[in-house]
Formats: sequence, structure tokens, C-alpha cells
Amino acid sequence: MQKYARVVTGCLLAGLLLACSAGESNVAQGNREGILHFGNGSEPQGLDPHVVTGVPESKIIDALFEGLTRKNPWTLEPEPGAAASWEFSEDRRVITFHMQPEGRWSNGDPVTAHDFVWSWRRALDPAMGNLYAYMLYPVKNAEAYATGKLDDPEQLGVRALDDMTLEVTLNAPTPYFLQLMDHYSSFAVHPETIERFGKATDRFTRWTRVGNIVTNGPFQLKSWELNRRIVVERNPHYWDSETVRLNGIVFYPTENIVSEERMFRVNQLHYTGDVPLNKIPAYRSLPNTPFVEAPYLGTYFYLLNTERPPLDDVRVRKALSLAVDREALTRNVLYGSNNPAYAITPPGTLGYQPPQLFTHDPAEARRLLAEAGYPGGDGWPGLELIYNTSESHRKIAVALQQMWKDVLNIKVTLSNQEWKVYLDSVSEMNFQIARRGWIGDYVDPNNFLDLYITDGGNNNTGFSDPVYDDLILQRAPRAASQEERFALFHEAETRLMEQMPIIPVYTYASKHLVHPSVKGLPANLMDFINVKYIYLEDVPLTEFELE
Amino acid sequence: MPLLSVRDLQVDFTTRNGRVTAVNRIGFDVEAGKITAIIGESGSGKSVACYSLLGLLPVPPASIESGSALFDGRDLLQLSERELRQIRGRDIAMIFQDPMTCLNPYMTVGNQLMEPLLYHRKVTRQQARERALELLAEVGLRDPESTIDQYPHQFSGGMRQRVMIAMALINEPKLLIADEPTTALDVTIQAQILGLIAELQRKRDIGVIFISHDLSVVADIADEIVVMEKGHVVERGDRQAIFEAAEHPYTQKLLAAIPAGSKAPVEVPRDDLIQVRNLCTWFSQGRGAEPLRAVDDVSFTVQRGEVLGLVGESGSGKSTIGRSLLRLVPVTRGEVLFDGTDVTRLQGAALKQMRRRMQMIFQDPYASLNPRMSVYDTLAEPLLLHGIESRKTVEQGVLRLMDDVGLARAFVRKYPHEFSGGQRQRIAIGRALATRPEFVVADEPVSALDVTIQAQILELMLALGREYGLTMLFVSHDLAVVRHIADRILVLYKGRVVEQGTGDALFNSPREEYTRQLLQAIPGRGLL
Amino acid sequence: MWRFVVGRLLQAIPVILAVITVTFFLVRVAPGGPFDSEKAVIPEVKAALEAQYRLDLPLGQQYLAYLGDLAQGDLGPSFKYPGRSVNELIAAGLPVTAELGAYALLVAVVLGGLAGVVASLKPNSAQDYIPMSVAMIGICMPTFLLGPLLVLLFGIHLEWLPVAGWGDIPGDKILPSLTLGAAYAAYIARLSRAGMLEVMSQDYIRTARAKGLPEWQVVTRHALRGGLIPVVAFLGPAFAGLLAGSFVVETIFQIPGLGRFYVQAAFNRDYTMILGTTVFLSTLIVLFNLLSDILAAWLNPRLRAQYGEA
Amino acid sequence: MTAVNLTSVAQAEQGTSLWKDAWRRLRKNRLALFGLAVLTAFILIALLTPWLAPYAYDAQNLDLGASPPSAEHWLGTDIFGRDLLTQIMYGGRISLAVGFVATAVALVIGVTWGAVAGYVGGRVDAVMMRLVDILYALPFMIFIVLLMVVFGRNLLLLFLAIGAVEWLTMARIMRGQVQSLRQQEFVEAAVSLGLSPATIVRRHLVPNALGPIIVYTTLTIPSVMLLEAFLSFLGLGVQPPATSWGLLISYGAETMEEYPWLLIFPGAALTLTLFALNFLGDGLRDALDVRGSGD
Repeated sequence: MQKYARVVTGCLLAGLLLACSAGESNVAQGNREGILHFGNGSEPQGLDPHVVTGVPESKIIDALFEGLTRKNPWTLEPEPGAAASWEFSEDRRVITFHMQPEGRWSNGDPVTAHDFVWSWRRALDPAMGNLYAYMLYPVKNAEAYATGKLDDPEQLGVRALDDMTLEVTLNAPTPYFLQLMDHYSSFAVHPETIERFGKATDRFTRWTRVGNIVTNGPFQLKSWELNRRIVVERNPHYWDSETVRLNGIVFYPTENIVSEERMFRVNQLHYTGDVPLNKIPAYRSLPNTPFVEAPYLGTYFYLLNTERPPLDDVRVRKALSLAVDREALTRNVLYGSNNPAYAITPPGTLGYQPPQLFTHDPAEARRLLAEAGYPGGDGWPGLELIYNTSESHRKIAVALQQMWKDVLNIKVTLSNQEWKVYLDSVSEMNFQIARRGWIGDYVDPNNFLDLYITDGGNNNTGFSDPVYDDLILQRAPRAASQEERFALFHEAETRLMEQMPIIPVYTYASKHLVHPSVKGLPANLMDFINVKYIYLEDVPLTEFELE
Repeated sequence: MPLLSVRDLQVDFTTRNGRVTAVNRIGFDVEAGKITAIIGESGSGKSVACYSLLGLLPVPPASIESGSALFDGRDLLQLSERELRQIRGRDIAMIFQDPMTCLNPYMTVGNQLMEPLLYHRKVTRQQARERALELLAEVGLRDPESTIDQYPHQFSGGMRQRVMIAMALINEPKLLIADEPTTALDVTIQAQILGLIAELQRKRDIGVIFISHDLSVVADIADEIVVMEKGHVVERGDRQAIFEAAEHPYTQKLLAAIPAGSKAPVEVPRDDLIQVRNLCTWFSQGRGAEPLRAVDDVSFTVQRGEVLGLVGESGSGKSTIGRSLLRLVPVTRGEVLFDGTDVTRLQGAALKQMRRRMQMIFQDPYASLNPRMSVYDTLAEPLLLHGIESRKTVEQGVLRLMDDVGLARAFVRKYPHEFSGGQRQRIAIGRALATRPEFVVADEPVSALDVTIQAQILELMLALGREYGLTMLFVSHDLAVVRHIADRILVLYKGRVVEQGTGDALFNSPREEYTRQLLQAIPGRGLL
Repeated sequence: MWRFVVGRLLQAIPVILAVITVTFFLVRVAPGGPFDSEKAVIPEVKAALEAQYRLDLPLGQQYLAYLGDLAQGDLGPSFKYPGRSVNELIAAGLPVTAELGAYALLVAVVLGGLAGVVASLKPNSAQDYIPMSVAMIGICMPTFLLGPLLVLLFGIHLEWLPVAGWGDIPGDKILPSLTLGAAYAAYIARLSRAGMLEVMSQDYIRTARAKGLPEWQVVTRHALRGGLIPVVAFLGPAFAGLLAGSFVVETIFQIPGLGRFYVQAAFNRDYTMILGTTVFLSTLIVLFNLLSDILAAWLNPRLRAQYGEA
Repeated sequence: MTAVNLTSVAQAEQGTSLWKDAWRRLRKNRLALFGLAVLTAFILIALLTPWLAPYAYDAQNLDLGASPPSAEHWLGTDIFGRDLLTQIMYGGRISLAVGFVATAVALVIGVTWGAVAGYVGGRVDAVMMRLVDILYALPFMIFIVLLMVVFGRNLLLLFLAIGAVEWLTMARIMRGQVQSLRQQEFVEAAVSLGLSPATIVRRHLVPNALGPIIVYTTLTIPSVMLLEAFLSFLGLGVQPPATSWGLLISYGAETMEEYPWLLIFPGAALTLTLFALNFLGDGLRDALDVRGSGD
């Protein structure tokens, strides 16, 4: 017995003290072999495009699958994907896609229009429980089918005219519809593979496992180790495989961005999904900095519960908003990495410019508050602000809390809540002020503005304006031109910001550390990566010596 | 030339209260082939002197100030630790007082036995084992082949002491130091161990230092006797000289402390205070196992004002009877009538009321007092609990109790650890008497005490018994002590009463073989 | 002995059942469900999802159904990771966490035991104070601080060891094991010091010295065994604690272990995963407590006898 | 003799003797006194913070941001430009309160529970300890979230929540102690005096089990302070701009490369408290252990 104990102890010690040599770094090895080491945020929930919802999942699925179109990472314009070309009908309600003649699944089967019809029916099937089913709602009868009001999938506005031709009928002209075609909820999956492992709508089958999964993207799944790494390799059947220059990508579920940054610093990663705020100045000051940032299609704001006093008074809401010094906040607390926001839509979405109705104006803020009955903060009933647990949410809330105190002399208490509790509070409107962020699913003001229609699922403020609803739901979709449509959006957004059911704080920016050897990975508004175009240059490795 | 010759030895201790001289310039000789007994009370420095010879005292706080100890031509006190180690366990071996704690509980007896041999001599494990087996047989262990691989807890106290002796003798030492080797044992076992030591000493012709507090213990075996008091040697001489013509008053005091004689029987007929009928106290030994029948169908009575002695070896159930009467252990069957009330059925307030009338004095004065309570708190607790004194008068009550048990009032704020064993036992007696009980169970109240103290405590108990009109159940393994204090004696063997009668009757004409064995075992019988 | 083991295992059943029951209903009371997300969920989709996970049944039936599955060893599908069963997730994370825990425990026992024994040999000297002060800081140094400190020192500045990973780069197991083991090392140091001090004052140590054994043999042969028994008693619960508490270390070092699942399951309201990990960990706690009792009995012959009888 | 001693007895009568005695011994222990002095100083500072603090605790200076120690800000400022010394002083109020109160809660529940289980024994003990086992195995995270939701956010509940978690170990230690003490003769003596079980536990068992309990308590206080940080981070407990040492340390840990002073100073405050507690705890244990002292 004692002997066993000694042997076991010896083995453990030996295992622990395995030679300390650090060996070749991932980046050096990757550059040599054409393998990208990618920090990817968290372990993906899964790889079924009709099941998952998150950003890390989308990065892997974008490498494995391909929708009808695929965005150009520089221009964000749709390029041919599974569809080689497409054309709109006169009234722009019918789109005909022509499939890639050489389109192949990774097992060699051709990618057909029928696959898409089958897949969209699956994506919309209520039994599937697809949280992103609404992305396909512009398609005729899609909403009715997804909510169980219509049983017959034949009535969906998607038909295969033949193997190579897919016809999609929309409810109304939808300018951003093509953009949705490279969102994974509209991707095709391989019907035979799925049916081999279970029912089409079964979420629990093993069809996405290594060896089972069949995909149509530039890469195919090579290995998947839980919480450790997912490796994809070049898909030889991919129709455009000459363009693809990487031999493979290793996705790391780097949950902790602080650790992720350290891995990057010692050349274990080519790319990080995020950067800790406090590291930004040091990276910025590096020569040939790996720090990359770009405006991101998202807004950080606070929800105001307009049904609860004192926020039922628009003057109070405006006073709160005007008292916020967004410039100071973004400059100091966020290390200049984000831009101040004065409206819900981020500026410059496809040329749309949101209205700016106000600036940081302490005097006006005080005046409004006095008018609302709280001169100099007298009689202020107190206010609670909730945010979900996170370092940056806390910092912003603390800064705003103090601004409100300094400018308006009012007390706002902070309360951070665990994520699910916070979600519950927000959806039940059990709050006064709540932190909120919205990332666009597609580049169009509509994606932000239709949040605030009366009783919208994501409204959560009690804001209700029939004129606004009319503008967003009736008039904008029927606009004759993009200019007219944007004008209507502008009018709606102006109304919104006059009522101030939300306090916009800043526009998101995407922040990454990208190793100098990585090319073809431009920053863009969607933080979109088209893995087709990425390649690695064997530059000499640099040590990132942060001071 | 003597085997060991100690001269001018002085050992000091540094304590928080300054330096204390524990051994004050003593000298004695130990002859080869003879047993030299060093006798003295606790604290007389007898053990310190011997430990200092072998470098077994922790330095500091101890320091050897002066002296020489010539052994085999070398001065032990001048040797380095390394040289001393060569002598320890090889030329000089030791046996300690408490066999329960002196053996390593985590090692088999055999391994411990072989250790000195393997360390000091060039022998193989096999040889060592054979030698160990021989010795185990020699010290009287039955079936050494199977017991050698057992652990100490599987042995009785007497057996462990035999193992200790074997361990000490395994290297054929020239000198054996036995430090109170029988004090923790029952009289019957004590007699066996004493016989064994004497026999082995004669057979091997080695020198033995036998340390004890009790002159009677060495009466039969010692050749030379050294008497120590407070660090000094007060008297030296051969056995005969000491026992027959002791000069120093301290030696005379030691001799006088040996319990002798029996109490004058009381002829006045008295009523029964306690009637025990068919008492059974069994202990469960786990599911399915036969219960341990600690007390098995015992009946007796205790008369009002009488001291009833209860005698037997460890495991005879004598303590359990005392505890059963007081409801400290659950009784399995039978009844205990106290003044006509069945104690075994009492509950709640009635039980509390009864507890006031019956009290207990425990064996171990170190464990029976709450170390975190001062004498004052200990004595005040029962007084207040039973409403004997009010908060205002309790102080006077406590002081009166202290007077009664012969403790200086100045000690009232002290804690148990600040007292000697005898003083503690006085506190415990005071606590028992605080409730003004009619009946007291005294469970081996003097067996952990030095003989001189033992005599004082016995006198105190007799005196208090008379003063308070106490009825007493006196439990002991030592017939001599019981005879000294009890009016009547019950002899207990394996949970049953085997004989009863007055002290003189039992001593002079024991009817049972077992009683005879007990009588034989009394040390220094010749002195009685 | 066997009776003792079997008895203890039987005793564990109601404990584990109670844990399951309490956890099952506790997680349902917690606000927020597994399907809540930042974007509003279409009611029909939510209903479909709930049906797939049996959440549409009455709670009592769900409970019974869960127990039924559990009896067959099926912990159910994960909510957070559709297509993965909880069994599979635990099976993936356990070997890693167990290995990490074993190394950490090894670190703890070797470093802590050594420090404690060394300190106990010369109480109230520098040899005692220094290791014990370090241990004291170790107890209170949170892993979220110690981990990054070690990484910055050995990973970034000295570049001796990798900053993250598990089994990818040689040496990447050292820092996590140290980080996780540190607090336990500190506890063990204190325990073993106290245990050794206690033992060194025992009579049988004097016996050993009287035999003429040199001091180091007295310590190693006679004192160590008894002195380390409190440490052994601590090891069982400690190992279970290591498994459950490895979350922070796993996050800092990007280790694909069970601890991350355990904590994140609670945040995700992944009901089956919470229950699965809880069932699993509570079983482990019971087993390891038993194991350390057996080990203590193996070290202590007196206890061995007691268990043998019971 | 009697007359002289009566007066000394009367003097000693006042106050509970064990504690008074312990205090007398404690005064001779220099390290323990140092610990006591540090703790007293910290508590005093905490009480007087609103008057002593150099700045308002929530006064920000966003443009200053995190700055190293300087003449204006002795310990520097955090990323909001808030004075760190002020933050540490206010944080100490919360941390010390949480540490002491939550530990006291754990102490009371744990000691009572363990003592009862250990003393009564048998079936009651089995049931009580199984309950402890169950609580040990419950998922802590869910438990905390639930507490937060059911009871809302408030500092008192934070104390209770932490105490409710920490008492388990305390109960186990206490039970073990009581079980071994229960065998001793002085407990039997107390029974034979007719004392009620409650009194025996309170007067005879608890004081004798205090040593390990005190040592464990001094270890619990700092770990409770850090647990508080974790819980506050999850949303139970202190909310910004209020702060605590634990929170300051966890924020400081994130920026230890950029702004080391944000970690060092709060860490030093906690470490100093930790050592002070430990010295005091060891001193108290020795002082209460009437056997161990030589006087």
C-alpha cells in the first residue's frame, strides 16, 4: 500500500514538472503552417445554425457554413455565396437565387435549392425552438408558420424551382433582406445528415459532431474538444477553395479576456475577441500596434421605465440625459475607445445619419429638473439603476451616478444583478433605469428603430407613440426610395429622442488585438470576418513589451 | 566499583516565575546486580535526576548545573548527544510509568520491539524478530507469534508494560531505569510486574533503578533505597535499614502513609439507605454483537452512615455500579431504591432533586475538574443550582467548603491546573459535599495520588463522613486502602459479587480463591 | 470494515437525495429561466423549447421524471449546450479537473506538510514564524489574485512557463496547480504543525528517544504518522472542495474543466447541468469523506479496530 | 488568614472571572496586544471616517483618472480620480462590519449547532450533521442568487448569507471538540450535580472548546471579507459607489499591471488586519487556556 502511494506520488510529481521549456509559440507554428489561432470568447453552445444564438458560435459557423450570400469584409456588400447570382422582381418582393454550379457539401453532395427550402422550413418550424426564427420573418407567411398559426410549410414564400433555382417571396420589399442571407439562421444544413441522426427538429442529436457534420463552407470541422479548442481545416469541396488561403483555424474558447490578452502577449493567439479596457493605452502606444478598433453596429444605452415616477415625466428623462457628459465618459472611463451616442441608431449605417437633438448641457438639465418639480434636487424621490454584473457596466454606472449627483444634485442608487436576474427584471419592467445594449443583426436603421414600437418585445420602456408606430411599421416599408425611407426613419427617431425613453450613452466599437502577421482581416462596422480572405504573412515575431 | 555513580548532581528549571532547582546536589550509587529504589513524592526530583542522566530532559527549560555521573568509566553528563544516543537503549534502558501512552499506537508491537536492536546492533530483521519473540515469551506474553504483529491498543495495561520491559531488555542493557512502572496498574497486575522485574534482574544480573512514590511497592524487591524530598536526598540505606530503622522524619512519614489496619466495626444496627436489587448494566457493542455485561445481576444494600467498600480489578464493573446508582449510565435492568424511591425511574425535577442527595467523587482529579473554572466557580455552581446559598451568601458558602476540605481560602480564585493532585481531589470532594448529600460514591478517589497524599485524603474523607453523616460507597482496586476506610467490603469479579464481609473477616479468612489472589497482591504485605 | 463502508454509503443515500430535491426546487425558484436572452424570445419558440425539455409538465412530474432518469444514470440534456448530455459534459470536464485537483493536492500536501513539520520542530522560532506567516497569507490570498500574480511573474516577465492552457504546452500545468493548491497548502501547514506539536509531546516520543534513536528517525518513524492524521482527515473534504472550487483557476488559465461548468450552469440556469454537477459533486464529497476516513483508519490502528467492530 | 483573604475574594467577585483572567494574561502577550491595537485603530478609523476622510468618498475627477500616490492623494487615485485613501477608509467600514458581524453569526449558529449535536449525540446528532452535509453539497451560487431575490439587497442579509454559509465548518469543529470533551469526568460531575444539559453545554463545554474555535474564527474573518467582495460582485451586498476592501482588491487585481497601487494599498490593509487578527486570536487562545500559562 505504501509502495503504491509512493509510485503514484512519483508519477504525479513527474507529470507536474514536465520540462519547463516553452517551445515554439502558437503564432510561429501557425504562421509556418497557415493555421490561424483565434481567441473566440466562449465555448460555443453548439454548431447547429438553427439552434445557436451567440457571437462565438457565429464565427465558427461562418467558417463551416455558407449562406446564399457572403459579405465582403471591406465593403460589407453581399458577394456570391451558395448562390452565384440573384435577381429581384419588379416590385422587389420576389428574389430568384441561382445556385453555385460547383456548390458542394463537404461530403461531395451538390448544394441545391431544395436544401435551402428544407432548411428554412426547419429554421421556422415552431418545434425547432429557433430563437432567431424572426430573422426570416420578411419571407411570406414565415411569421405565421413560426408562431404556429399556419401549419402548411408549402405556403411559405420559399420554393425550389429546380435544383439550381430558389425563389423567395417576401411580405413587402425589404431592402436589407440580402444582408440576412449571410446570417446563420438562413443557412442551409445537409438534410440527409440531420435525418440520419434523428428528427429534423430535434435539438439533441449528434449530427454536429466531428465525423458526422456535413457543411458547405470554406472549412470543415476537424476536432472539437469541449472548452479547449475547435479546429477546422480546409474544405476541399468548397466551390471557391482557390481563394481560401488558410489551411485551418483553431478557435479557443477564451472566456476570460484578461487571460486572453496574456495569451496574445506571449504569442499564443493571433487574434483576440476583445481587449480589457485598461490595457488599451499601453497597446495603443506600441509601435506597429496590434490593437485594432472600429465603430461597431451597436449602441450602449439606458432604458427608462416611463411608467414609473419620476421617469413618467419627460422633463426628468431629458434632464438625466442632458446631465451626462458623454465625451468625458468615453475619453476617460472607456479610454477613448468608443464614441458618444446621442440617438439609438449608430451613425453612418448605410449612409443614415441619426438626429442629434441635444448635447451635454448642465444648465438646461437643471432647468428641466426644476420645471419637473425638483429644483436643485429638492424633493427628489430617489432612483435605482440596474445593470448586469460586469466591470465596464459598473464603471459607466458609477461615472453617471456621480454626474447626476454633481449636475442635478440627485441621488441614484446602483444595483448590479446577476445576468438572468437582470434579464428577468428588464423583461418584467421591474426597474427604473436599466443598462441595455443593442447590436444590429443587419445594417439598417430599422433594426434599431423597430425596438420601440408599442408593446415591442424589446421595448421594455413603456414607450408608446402611435405616430412612431405608423412611421416604422406602415410608412417606412412602403417608401419608394432609400432616401425617403431614411427620412421617415429620421422623423421617427427624432420623435423617439424627444420623448427620451432611453438615454443613449455611446456607440460600440469593436476592439481586437491582431497579430501583425494576420492579413485580410479588416475592421468593419459589423465586426464581420470573412475567413475566405484571411492569410498569414511570416513576419518576424515581436514581443509585446507593455510598460 | 558501582555501575553508576552520581555525585553532586544539580538540575535547574527556568520557569516563568524564575529558576527552580529541581535536583539539588544529590549523589547515589547503583551497584550492578542490585535494585536501587529512589523513593519520593511527586516533585521530589527523583524522575528529573534519572532523565537528566540520559539527556532526556528538554534543554531549555532544564539545565544541568553541576555534577558527574560515572557509568562504565565515562561521565554521562559530559557526553555529546551522539555518544549518549549510543548508550541510550543499549547500555541503559528505561521503562516508563504509563504503558497506555508510552507505546507508539501507530506501530506494531513487534516493530517497536525490534527498533533498538536494529538501531544499535548489526542484526538482520529476521534475527531481530526471533529475539523479540523470545523476549516476549520470557516476559510472559502468551502466544508471541500472533501478538507480535498486533498494535498496542489490542493489549491490556499489564501486557503493555510487559512489552515495555521486553523492549528495554532487548539489547541486554547493564542498567535499567524503571520510572514508576506499576503506578498505573491494578494491584494484582502490579504484583506480577514487580515479580517479573525482580526475576529478570536476578537472571541477567543487571543494575536497576526503581523509581516510586510508594515504599510498600519496593518493600519486597529493593536492595538499596534512596529517599528524596524536594530535590535533596534525605536518607540512603539498604532495605532493612530503611524499613526497620528509618531516621529521617520524611522517611518515617512515608512509612506511616502505608495504609494498614482496618476500621473498627460498628455494631449499632442501622436501616438501609440504599437497596440494590438485581442490577444489570450492559453496554451495547455494536449491532449484532453480544452486549458487554459490565454489571450482571448484582444485589446489595448500603446502610445509613456506613462506608461500603467495593473491590475488584479494572473491568470488574465496580465503577459502573457506582455510576449506575447515580444514573450516570443507563441501567439495563433491576432497581436501585434510595430511601424507598427507585432512582432508575426518576425523571426531570425529581431526578434533579435526587441528584442533590447523591454525589460522586471521581478517580482522576485532573479530568474531573473543569479546567476553565476557578475553584470558586466550581464550588459555587452546585450551591446556587440547588438554592443552598443565595447570590449574596454564596461566597461565604464557598469559603466554608474550602475550610471543610482543608484548602486555604486564598486559593479560591485559582484554576485547577494551579493545584497539586491532592489539592484537586480536595476541591472535588468539596464540590461533592456542596449539595449536602446523604450518599457519596467515591470512585478510586486516591489511586492517582502519592501515598502520603493518599493517606491525607483518606483521613479527610473519614472525618467529613462523620461530620456530615455521610453514607459512602468506596470503590477501589486496592484492598489495603478499602480495608482502612470501609465498614463492609464487597468483592467484585467480572460484574458479579463474589464475596462480602467486614474487612477483618476478608483478610483473615477469605472464602473465595479470587479474594485470596487480591490479598496476595497487596504490596509489602509483610509490613502490614 | 466492509460493514462500516457499506453503512456509510447507505447513510449517504438520503443525503444525496435531499440535495437533489432541494436543488431541483431551488433552481426553479430562482428568477430567470434557461431560455431568457437579451433579445425578446417569441412566446411560441419558448413554448416549443420548454416542451422539448419537459418544462411544460407539472413540477412534481418533472421531478419524478428526473429521478427516474437519474436512476438509470441519465442526467439529461444540457440547456446551455443543446445536443450535449450532462453526462457527456461532466465526462469531458472531470478528468481535467480531477488531474488539476490531484496536482493541487500534491502541491498542498508536499509544500504544506513540509512547512508544517519544519515549523513544528522548533516552535516559536524563526523556523516556525516564517513558514506560518506565509501560510497565513496563503489562506487569505484569493486565487483571483494569486493566479494572475504567478502568471505575470513566471509567464510574462520570466517567460519560464505558459500563461494558459492545459496539456497543450509543456509546463502549462504547473501554475494552475500551484495557484489552486496554495490555499490548501496553507491549511495543511497549519494542520500538520498543530498535529506534530501534539504528537511530539506524547510519551511514546520519549520512549523512542530513550531507545537512542536519532531525532530525525524519531520524527519520521514515530511522530509523522500520528501528526499527519489530522491532515489526512482534511484531505477528503479538501479534494471535493478543490473540484468544486477550481472555477476561478480554470477561468484564469483557460482550463477545460468541470469547475467552469459548475459555476456557469448556475448563471445560465442550465437546470439539468446544475443538478447534474450537484449530484455528482455531492456524491464525490460523500465518497471522499469516506475515503479519508478509511485512510485515517489505515493510519490509525485504533480506529481500524473501531470500524471493524461497527 | 481568613480576614485578609476575604477582601481579595470580594474584589475578584466582580466580572466574569474567566474573561477577566484571560485579559490579565493577554496583556502580557506583546504580539496579541499589537494585534489588538491595530484592530482597535482600524475600528476607530472606521467609526470616525466621515470626519477623518480627506475627500468625499464619491468625489470623482474623471480627467485626473488613476494617478499614483502624490502630495494631494497620499495613496493615489482610482480610475475615476477618486482618492484611494478615502476609498480604503470607507471600504474598511464595510469590510470590518461584514467580517465581524457575519463571523459572529456563523459563530453563534455553528457553535450552538455543533455543541448540541455533539452533546446530545445519537440520532439527533446524525440528523443534525446530515443536514450540515446537505448544506455543504448545495450549489452555493444558486443559494446566493435566491437569497438575493427573495430578500432583496441589503447589508444585513449579506451578513446572514455569509454567516449561513460559514457556520457549517464551525459546527463540525465544535461537534468534534464537544464529543471528546463529553467523555471527560468533569462533565459527568456536572451531570451528577443535576445541571441541565443546556447549562452543561454553556458553562462546561463551550468554554473548553474555545481554543480551536477562536483560531478558526480569526481565519474566517478575512475570508469572509473576500467572500463579501465576491457576493458584492454578483450583486448581493454593497453597491457602488460604496465599496469594501475585498472589492477594492478585486478591482485592483484587474489593473495590477497598470496601476499597482490600487492593489497594494487595499491589500496591505487587509493583510495587516489578517495578521492582527491572527496574533490576537493566538493570544486569546493562549490566554483562555488557563492550563497553558505558567502563572
